[in-house]
Amino acid sequence: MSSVDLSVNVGPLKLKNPVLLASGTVGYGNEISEFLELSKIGGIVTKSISLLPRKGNPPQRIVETPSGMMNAIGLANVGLEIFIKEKIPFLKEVKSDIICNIAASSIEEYVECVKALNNEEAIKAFEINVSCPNVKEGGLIFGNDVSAVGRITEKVRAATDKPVIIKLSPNTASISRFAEVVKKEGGDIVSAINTLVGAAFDIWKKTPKIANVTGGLSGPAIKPVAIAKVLEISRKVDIPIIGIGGISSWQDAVEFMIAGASAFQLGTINFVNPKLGNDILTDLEDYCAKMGIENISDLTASYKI
Amino acid sequence: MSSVDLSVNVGPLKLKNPVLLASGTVGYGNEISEFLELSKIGGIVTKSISLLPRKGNPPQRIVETPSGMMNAIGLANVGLEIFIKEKIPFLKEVKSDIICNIAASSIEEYVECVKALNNEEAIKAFEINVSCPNVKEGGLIFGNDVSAVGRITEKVRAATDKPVIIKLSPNTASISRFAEVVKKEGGDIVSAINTLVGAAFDIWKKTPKIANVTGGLSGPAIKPVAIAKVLEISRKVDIPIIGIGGISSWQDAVEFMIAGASAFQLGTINFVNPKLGNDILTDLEDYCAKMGIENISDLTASYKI
Amino acid sequence: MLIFNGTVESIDWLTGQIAMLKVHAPEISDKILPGQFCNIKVSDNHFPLLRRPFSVSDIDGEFIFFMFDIHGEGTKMLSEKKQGDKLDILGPLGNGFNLKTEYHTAVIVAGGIGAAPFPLLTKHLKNKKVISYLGARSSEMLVSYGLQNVIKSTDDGSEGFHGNILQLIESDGALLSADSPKIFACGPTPMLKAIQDYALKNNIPCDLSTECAMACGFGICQGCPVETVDGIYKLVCKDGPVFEASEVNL
Amino acid sequence: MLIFNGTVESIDWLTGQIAMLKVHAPEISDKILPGQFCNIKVSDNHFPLLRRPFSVSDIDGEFIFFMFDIHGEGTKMLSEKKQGDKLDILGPLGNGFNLKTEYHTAVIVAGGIGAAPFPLLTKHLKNKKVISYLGARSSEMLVSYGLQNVIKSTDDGSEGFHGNILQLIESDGALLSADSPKIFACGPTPMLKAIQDYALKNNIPCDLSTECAMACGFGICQGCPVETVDGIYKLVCKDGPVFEASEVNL
Ligand SMILES: Cc1cc2nc3c(=O)[nH]c(=O)nc-3n(C[C@H](O)[C@H](O)[C@H](O)COP(=O)(O)OP(=O)(O)OC[C@H]3O[C@@H](n4cnc5c(N)ncnc54)[C@H](O)[C@@H]3O)c2cc1C
Ligand SMILES: Cc1cc2nc3c(=O)[nH]c(=O)nc-3n(C[C@H](O)[C@H](O)[C@H](O)COP(=O)(O)OP(=O)(O)OC[C@H]3O[C@@H](n4cnc5c(N)ncnc54)[C@H](O)[C@@H]3O)c2cc1C
Ligand SMILES: Cc1cc2nc3c(=O)[nH]c(=O)nc-3n(C[C@H](O)[C@H](O)[C@H](O)COP(=O)(O)O)c2cc1C
Ligand SMILES: Cc1cc2nc3c(=O)[nH]c(=O)nc-3n(C[C@H](O)[C@H](O)[C@H](O)COP(=O)(O)O)c2cc1C
Ligand code: FES
Ligand code: FES
Repeated sequence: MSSVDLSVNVGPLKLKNPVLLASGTVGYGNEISEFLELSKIGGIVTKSISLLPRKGNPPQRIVETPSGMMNAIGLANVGLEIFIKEKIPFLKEVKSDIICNIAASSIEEYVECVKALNNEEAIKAFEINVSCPNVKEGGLIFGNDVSAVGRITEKVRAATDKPVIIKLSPNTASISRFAEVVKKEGGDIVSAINTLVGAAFDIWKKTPKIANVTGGLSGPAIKPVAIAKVLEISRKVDIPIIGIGGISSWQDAVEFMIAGASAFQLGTINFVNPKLGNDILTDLEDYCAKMGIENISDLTASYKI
Repeated sequence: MSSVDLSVNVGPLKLKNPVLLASGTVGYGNEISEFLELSKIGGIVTKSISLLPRKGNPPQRIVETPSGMMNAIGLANVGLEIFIKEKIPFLKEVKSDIICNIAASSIEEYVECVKALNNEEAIKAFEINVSCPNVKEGGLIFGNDVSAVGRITEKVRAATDKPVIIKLSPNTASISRFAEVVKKEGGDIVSAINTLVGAAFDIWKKTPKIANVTGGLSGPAIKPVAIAKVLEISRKVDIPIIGIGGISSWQDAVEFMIAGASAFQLGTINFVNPKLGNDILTDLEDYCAKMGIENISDLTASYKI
Repeated sequence: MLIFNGTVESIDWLTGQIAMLKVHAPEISDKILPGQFCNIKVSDNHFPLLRRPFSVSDIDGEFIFFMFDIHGEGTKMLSEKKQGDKLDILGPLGNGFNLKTEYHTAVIVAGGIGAAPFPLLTKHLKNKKVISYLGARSSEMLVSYGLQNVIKSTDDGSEGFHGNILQLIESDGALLSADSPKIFACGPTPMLKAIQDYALKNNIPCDLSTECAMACGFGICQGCPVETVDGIYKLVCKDGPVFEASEVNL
Repeated sequence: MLIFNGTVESIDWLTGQIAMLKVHAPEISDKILPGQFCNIKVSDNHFPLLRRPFSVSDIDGEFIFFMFDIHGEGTKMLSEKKQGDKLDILGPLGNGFNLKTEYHTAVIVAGGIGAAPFPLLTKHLKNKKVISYLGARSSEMLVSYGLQNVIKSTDDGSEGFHGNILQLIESDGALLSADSPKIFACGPTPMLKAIQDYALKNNIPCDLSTECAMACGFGICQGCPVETVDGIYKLVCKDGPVFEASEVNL
């Protein structure tokens, strides 16, 4: 079966296979490495890092929903300095490719982070999170403002020659307009989708179940929305796509590639089945073999519509 | 327990209780009346009617998703003439209040439908569907264009003195901007939400599972999104809201009311448990009694944030 | 059309792949026509969300039977039911086979699990001659439970005629020489199409029991269209699942 | 920290409301510290999606025990497991109680299902004097399985002292007169807060086993923060679930 070539080129980003672990669902790789061999997967996307450490939102941060969950972590992270000092050394040792996800409250902060990290060899690409729904200063506002996304792309592009991935928000009527502006301003790749805005109430207390009131909905429940967003971008804009949203099996991953993704990220499912990132590899190979596909990249946008 | 008053005023629309059955999930009432007493519930919203009959989309129209489903019926309906001749007589007999849902491809068509139906006593209100994601001419485009929604509201308002409900699309970054324009142009009520745009592929054939390629996602999976949209409108705009999206139990219904809804609609769940519209009534009464609530309308927007 | 809780009596495996579920359902057991189906909720939560349609395969007093194979999540869950479990059933649904037309020989054509509705139909064919063509991928999917005068074919030749069911019918000849035949067919859509062509070409009355993805099963969602020759859509769940061969474009 | 399939051996109802699940789990049965927990997937589909955290209640050779009550969907499904069923377990997780500090009398304070971790803890208290305060809403929730020197209270007075567990401790007096005591507490957060106040006020070392909604249970989602007195967040699943009373703001 090893005649199947799982390696993919996502624009300038070369990966040994299309399996990535999504930002915020894998930490900095330490804990999950007890369950899977990080060196075997395409890469991991680190938890959104910001210039300064962020404490994150008060509890309750997590609530379960039908076939999904909501979170409002509030981008809790160690901040740039500790990330460089303490996390990168570990990340160097695992022989997985590292995509560094950055969140910020201003365009300047994005640029500053990218510049500070640009010389870290361990980092293969930047994923710019313009779409976290749980931070009040920036997040949602950037993610739903086409011109802001354009400016961020432009400035980040100028600050690095590593591949620039812009992670798009699904909370918009037309995600392809955002993909278009990313392409225009020199972004290399878009990743889609981040979480959908959701909320839930405790009917006995009448209070929000999540302290932050709203949270980001993820997991299998959102997969159809994510597939539609990837397809929309794929049909309208000529830019490589990393598909994310509700993947819980190799079949889901294949569906994302057919819909237009060149690679994909496992998110929420890591909490339930942290081995999936490894287990999926043989399944993908078997599928390709059965379908007579020699290079898995041939699956990308192979939809028949 | 009958000391609890379930009646609600949704703006100018008076209902004996807040339970409505959603458009497209109850037909014209005939079939579902075998399972529940329509006369006991607040009202039913009829399948979107258009000026001329619509054949609808080819199969496959339905696909199941985790805790949800997608549909692309394509607004199949008998058209205005047959609706008046054949459906209204039955609707008159069931002693339930009828809200007539209208879908159209142009502002003129909306107005023409409303005018033709305005004298039908059986119709208590109009729900204007500006948000069906499965029709190509109008649907999505109206629903995501604030000024179009404003114009539709204005013209429909001028054409009738029955309550005007505008049914909003969730496929937008800011649903409250739409609610605002509805209020400004004289609409009485908004209903939220219609379905989310989704898609799914058959990984063996690489074809879309739904003939229309994309479909509308509904059911429990989308409840958190719907709650967030209702809450957003409730916090920003002073207009009565009818909550819709993934309700499958009395608890869900209460959650919508807490989040800001004055009444709610049962949709997809009617396919699985067509009795819910009746069963829910005692549960709502019991809940109110336990919580010391005399008028269920006191629940509306009773969130503590 | 009722919603009620049936009680699982037993599950028997007729072959390695096909199961027969017996349910105590006095609420409807005396109200079902051959070819009708029920819409069953296989879990008591949202996974899976929708009911699953199954033909009523047989009736014995207050018990009704469903024949099924494991197709996906829903049928897998159904196969795990135990005696005494409650089963949330909505039915009976659909029109059933048309037994009022004039014919002398009932020719049953069943592809794979498409055999499901025919034991009950066979019981209603008391004064008719019956021929039953039964085809499937392999012998594991061949179930002659409740059928009469069975002639078999398998795609892989593991039992009976080696070939598909249309080839069987053509090579066999019994159908064409039958006295005033009427075909009752159920199976995968490509098979139904082939039988439809054959029946129309040979001018044989023919009922086709069709399938379609369904949300409600009782006419309120418009999810299950089938196009008629007049170019309009009828609903598989309400107007069907049985249609005359001359009526629909499959 | 492993993921493996345990095998259900039995479920026994200790009271009308509290069950004890026995699982064959040789993979981890010799690696668990008292106070640690496992994260269990109760269904093999997406409903419910997330694992459910349960303290390891006891160990017997290759078997581990979980004590639980039916809280919602997930625990209901757990209660329906049958002998031989496979159970997808991730664990052991968390830090466990701190047994290294100096003390002579172990004072267990358990509220309701908060009794769960203490049978295993009690086994590790060989050379200590043990007092176990056990409180609950009513006698149906009182489980003294595996505990020593149990003193009970119920909110409704149906068994033992009539009142809450703090009132019991205060009226009883054994704790304050105990020789070099250390409190080990587990129960609902309001109870933990009361015990925390009491311990700090009386200068008694005290371990609190805390709870928080969790997504992963092993430190990758940041979903389970608890604020320390320094104003930073630690993670209940990884840094806890056991914290010193002086360490956290509940
Ligand atoms: C009128 C009618 C009668 C039927 N009678 C029988 C019967 O007697 N015995 C039997 O084994 N099967 C019968 N089927 C098919 C049966 O309903 C499907 O096999 C079953 O729904 C599959 O569910 P699943 O969860 O196991 O499969 P999945 O593939 O996981 O189901 C996913 C979705 O697709 C739908 N679906 C999958 N296959 C079919 C299909 N062939 N037709 C319609 N929808 C499908 C399901 O309902 C569900 O919504 C009948 C179908 C119809 C429409
Ligand atoms: C470290 C730890 C150890 C625990 N040990 C035990 C034990 O030994 N025995 C026992 O009966 N219970 C224990 N619990 C609580 C147990 O996890 C919950 O009762 C269970 O998750 C409820 O699931 P459900 O689906 O039945 O309830 P639902 O209310 O339907 O659950 C909905 C969601 O809320 C979460 N949730 C509900 N209640 C709690 C809670 N009290 N704490 C954390 N999350 C919750 C669930 O995990 C789920 O995500 C422990 C919790 C933690 C954090
Ligand atoms: C607990 C949690 C934390 C997350 N944190 C981040 C984050 O820090 N940065 C980011 O870009 N996305 C974050 N995400 C979004 C995921 O990377 C992913 O886009 C989303 O969850 C959808 O994928 P899924 O359905 O597979 O989880 C987070 C998601 C979850 C569930
Ligand atoms: C099969 C189906 C058909 C629908 N048809 C219509 C329609 O004709 N007009 C309309 O306004 N909404 C239509 N809807 C949307 C529902 O009224 C409702 O807004 C949506 O399904 C969300 O609610 P739910 O999750 O409770 O189903 C339809 C939904 C479904 C599932
Ligand atoms: S399945 Fe709903 S109308 Fe046929
Ligand atoms: S539950 Fe995920 S970090 Fe604690």
